[in-house]
Amino acid sequence: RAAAPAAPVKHNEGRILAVPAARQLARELNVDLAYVPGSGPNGRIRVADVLAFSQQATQAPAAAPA
Amino acid sequence: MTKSYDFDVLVIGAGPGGYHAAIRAAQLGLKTACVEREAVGGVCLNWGCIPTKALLHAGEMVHESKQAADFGLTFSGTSLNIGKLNGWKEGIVKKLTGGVSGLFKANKVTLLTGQASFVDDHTVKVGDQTHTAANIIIATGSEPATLPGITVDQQVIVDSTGALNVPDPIPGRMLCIGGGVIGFEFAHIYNNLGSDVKVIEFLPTVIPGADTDAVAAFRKSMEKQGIKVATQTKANRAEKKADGVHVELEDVKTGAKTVEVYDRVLVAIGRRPRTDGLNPEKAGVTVTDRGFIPADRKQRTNVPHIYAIGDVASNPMLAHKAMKEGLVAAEVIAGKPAEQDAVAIPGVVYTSPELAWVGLTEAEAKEKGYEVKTGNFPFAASGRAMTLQSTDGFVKMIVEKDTDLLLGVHIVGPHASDMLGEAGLALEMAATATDIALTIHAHPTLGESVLEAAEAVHKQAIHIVNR
Amino acid sequence: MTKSYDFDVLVIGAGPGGYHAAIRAAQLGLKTACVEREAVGGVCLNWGCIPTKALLHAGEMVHESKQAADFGLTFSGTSLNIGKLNGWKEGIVKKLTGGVSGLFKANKVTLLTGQASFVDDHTVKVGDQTHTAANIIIATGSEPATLPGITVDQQVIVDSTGALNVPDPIPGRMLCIGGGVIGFEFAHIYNNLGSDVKVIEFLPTVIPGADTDAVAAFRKSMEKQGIKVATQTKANRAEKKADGVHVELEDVKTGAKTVEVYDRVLVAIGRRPRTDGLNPEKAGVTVTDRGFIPADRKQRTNVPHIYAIGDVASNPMLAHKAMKEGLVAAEVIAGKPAEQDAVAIPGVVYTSPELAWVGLTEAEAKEKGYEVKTGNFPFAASGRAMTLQSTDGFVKMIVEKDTDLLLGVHIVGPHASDMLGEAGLALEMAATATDIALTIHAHPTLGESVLEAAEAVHKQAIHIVNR
Ligand SMILES: Cc1cc2nc3c(=O)[nH]c(=O)nc-3n(C[C@H](O)[C@H](O)[C@H](O)COP(=O)(O)OP(=O)(O)OC[C@H]3O[C@@H](n4cnc5c(N)ncnc54)[C@H](O)[C@@H]3O)c2cc1C
Ligand SMILES: Cc1cc2nc3c(=O)[nH]c(=O)nc-3n(C[C@H](O)[C@H](O)[C@H](O)COP(=O)(O)OP(=O)(O)OC[C@H]3O[C@@H](n4cnc5c(N)ncnc54)[C@H](O)[C@@H]3O)c2cc1C
Repeated sequence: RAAAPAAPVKHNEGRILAVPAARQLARELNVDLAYVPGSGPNGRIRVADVLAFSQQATQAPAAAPA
Repeated sequence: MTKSYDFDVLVIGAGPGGYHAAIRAAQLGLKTACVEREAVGGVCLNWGCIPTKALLHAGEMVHESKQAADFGLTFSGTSLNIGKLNGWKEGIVKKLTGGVSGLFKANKVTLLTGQASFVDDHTVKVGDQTHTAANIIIATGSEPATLPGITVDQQVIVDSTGALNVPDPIPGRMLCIGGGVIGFEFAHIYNNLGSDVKVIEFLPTVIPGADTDAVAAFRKSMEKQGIKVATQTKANRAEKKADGVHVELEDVKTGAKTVEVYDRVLVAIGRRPRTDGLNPEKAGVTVTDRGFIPADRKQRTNVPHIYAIGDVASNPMLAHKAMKEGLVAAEVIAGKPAEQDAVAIPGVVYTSPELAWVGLTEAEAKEKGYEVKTGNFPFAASGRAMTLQSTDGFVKMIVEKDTDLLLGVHIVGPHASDMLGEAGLALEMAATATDIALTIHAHPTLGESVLEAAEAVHKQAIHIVNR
Repeated sequence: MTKSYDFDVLVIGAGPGGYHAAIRAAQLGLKTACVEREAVGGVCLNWGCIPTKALLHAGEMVHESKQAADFGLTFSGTSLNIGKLNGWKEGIVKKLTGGVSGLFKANKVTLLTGQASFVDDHTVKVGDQTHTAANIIIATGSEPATLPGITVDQQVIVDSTGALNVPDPIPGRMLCIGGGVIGFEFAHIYNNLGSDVKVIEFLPTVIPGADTDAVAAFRKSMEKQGIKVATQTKANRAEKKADGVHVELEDVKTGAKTVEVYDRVLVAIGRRPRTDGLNPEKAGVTVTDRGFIPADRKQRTNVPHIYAIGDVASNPMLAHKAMKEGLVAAEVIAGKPAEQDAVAIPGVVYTSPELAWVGLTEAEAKEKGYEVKTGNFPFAASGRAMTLQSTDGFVKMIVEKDTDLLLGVHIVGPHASDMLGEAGLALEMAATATDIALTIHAHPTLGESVLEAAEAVHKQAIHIVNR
């Protein structure tokens, strides 16, 4: 069996800084913002960050050897 | 198999919460009805936000017509036709409530007229008809709280609804019981229209919940304009006599009692959620001791297909909160990823100067454990404010010390409510004081004072000496 | 070894660009001087932004005092003391320019009075004294452009400076040559004060550069208020005669000429950079054919320790651009990472309704290759605008189709300039229409119309029918 995928990294604790559209998109894509690295100042999360995170998350299993 | 209902969504109450919910639900393709027993538009359009702002504008114009003497414009033979004033105000209300009815039609929302009461968790009775719905949104709003010992007759002892009807002649002596937003808006209206106005407040501060510095500047400006203010004072009793209403006032600290005589008394001590005749228990919906129907961030009550929004759901009892929650409920029902996740809900007192704020007060921020920096910029240093003859007040910005993240903005000044747009967006976008300071603000605008307050946080405001 | 200079920074010109540069340089610990030959505050405080806004407010009050009849407030007699009006306006200017002088002192900026001219790239002569500086900031501003065939006498044929002095009596017939921001602000002032005003513009549109839809609504509102507007029209000649100034107007399309007679003529056809007596060539500083001193994003001219900011550096000739560039130049000199990297520079016409915008117009966005969506929300549907008796205009939002990113906001309406705060921050923060739509905006405010325009982009505005 392949090695278990690396445990997700929690990037944000407490107050999560995300713009309104990113918060909405995260709910739509079922993404937990606590795990999304924000590219803005203070780790602010933008729409693109949520998209990138969710793409990575869906690609990760496929990339892992069977 | 899914059961079939008359409607996908049935909204109870056509106030701002309810009509926003109904219109958004319809926009999203849901078959929607909205029940209203009194007047489309609810408290906000009929007896709240809108008619008060109309009267505030009128009062403000009386004031500005006097102030115009400063630049050489004087008027003689001033006359105010009270009938016309009330009519103008009602005309605006009619235009807006008619607008909402029109929007219901255009969006194909079925308006059901009458008192709604639950039969079961999918069935609501309106008059002698019953209607079923897959989802129900409770948006029944709130009503004025009453004061034992003081009976509202809507003539000389009024609540906010009665106070909207400006009497002819304007009352000579007026007492506002309650120094909150509503109390002060009416105090300001009647003061400008010529009444001798006093505001009493039970708590040690007026506009409880607003930032202490902002409230101090606000109170000072109100007093400068002639409104008397007494805090830690309560009204025990009011008795109508030939020479006016005799009100027994009590100093809460000393217990000392005095009787004062007024021509009109306004009771504006708060509002309470309204569920009379609704029978929510028939649907199994929880109601708290204080009468609220609690809801989660998706506006769901304890019964998952029944939602509660607006004043009936929770404080603060504000129209824009009701609107937001209405949209959230409708979108959740339509399967959208909506949530009431607002970072902050703005508050405004529409006097002149206005008091407006969004986000944490300095005290709240400290209570929550933030280390804060603040920046203040007075309108006395604003060129635009000078040209508008309105230099009382300031912008106060509260920022987290290490991160520079904006926590709250508190404004006393001209058009303060207009400046909340930027402040509110800044909070939602997790902006820093630096973001605001680096953004070009048009000159000469009042908004520059927001920029200067942000600069003041860093001790780099230009138009004041930073200390 | 570094050479030693009298000052770390010497700023030439104490207009908004120059005084911002000087104060920020001093705040950052640099030994700073500022040279001014005429009046601290420059065009903006003395003959531009501020006095116009004072007169606009006064004119607006005349207008509002008439409009007050709608709600029953009437006056039998109105009188305007022109001397007092001019005095009030000058009082505000004095307070502000005195304020800047005070800020110079408090921040330890040395004010040098007189004409500055370069001796070499580190030496400037002021009167008969020379001063050396490690860095020099050129902030000499701009002056009114002149029109061949029309000689300004500042009495009956005036430029913007002469127009600030309101004559007694108010001119009966007035012509504004130039339908830009300045032309319309004066047209609006004099129209409200009682003149019969016509604006002519050479180009096919007034307020060139602003969004076409916004300009159309703006022009319509101005015409409704009685201002006559003629585009594609130029003034060839003006001759003073006993019965007034005879102006030859030419229809640019047909070449047809007519002569019209006016009591006062304003020439407001634009402004040009000002470097008279400065001798920049002695410092090796490049000046363009059109008289600008070009600068890079760090405000550096071709000579790296000499900076140019404000009107003398580039268009748009606006005070807030000058201020920003002043701060950038000072910070760059102090070794800070500053840059003039503004996403957008707002523009405002302070008439009533105001026309205000920030970011790309629809045409500009398309030219740049963006696929756009737009959203419009009319103030006729805004409760707050109704209570302010000002429902002309709308908010128009321009958004990139795929990304929902905000590209521009164009507002015609009451307090439009106040709403730029949110729009400008949104652009700088790279906000989307969704970000704005999800942000709670206080009710009832004008700012809600910005939210509704954002919702309209998605065909989900509440208070209009979305098509
Ligand atoms: C004087 C005054 C000024 C105010 N000014 C402002 C302001 O400037 N800004 C602001 O944000 N807020 C203001 N408010 C508060 C604002 O009016 C409320 O927050 C807002 O109206 C709440 O909206 P809602 O939709 O929750 O309820 P409501 O507006 O109270 O509407 C509820 C509706 O439901 C109907 N209803 C109730 N029960 C039933 C039933 N069983 N069957 C059928 N219909 C029913 C009622 O008739 C009513 O029309 C003001 C309030 C007052 C009194
Ligand atoms: C009627 C009018 C209304 C306007 N309204 C607005 C508005 O509402 N908003 C807005 O943003 N802009 C407005 N403007 C434009 C605004 O005034 C200018 O953009 C702004 O003043 C430019 O600032 P500045 O610092 O570059 O130059 P200026 O303000 O022109 O200042 C330059 C200063 O340098 C001095 N100077 C020049 N040469 C020398 C020298 N050789 N030695 C010493 N001193 C020298 C001058 O005396 C002057 O004080 C308006 C302009 C006018 C005319």
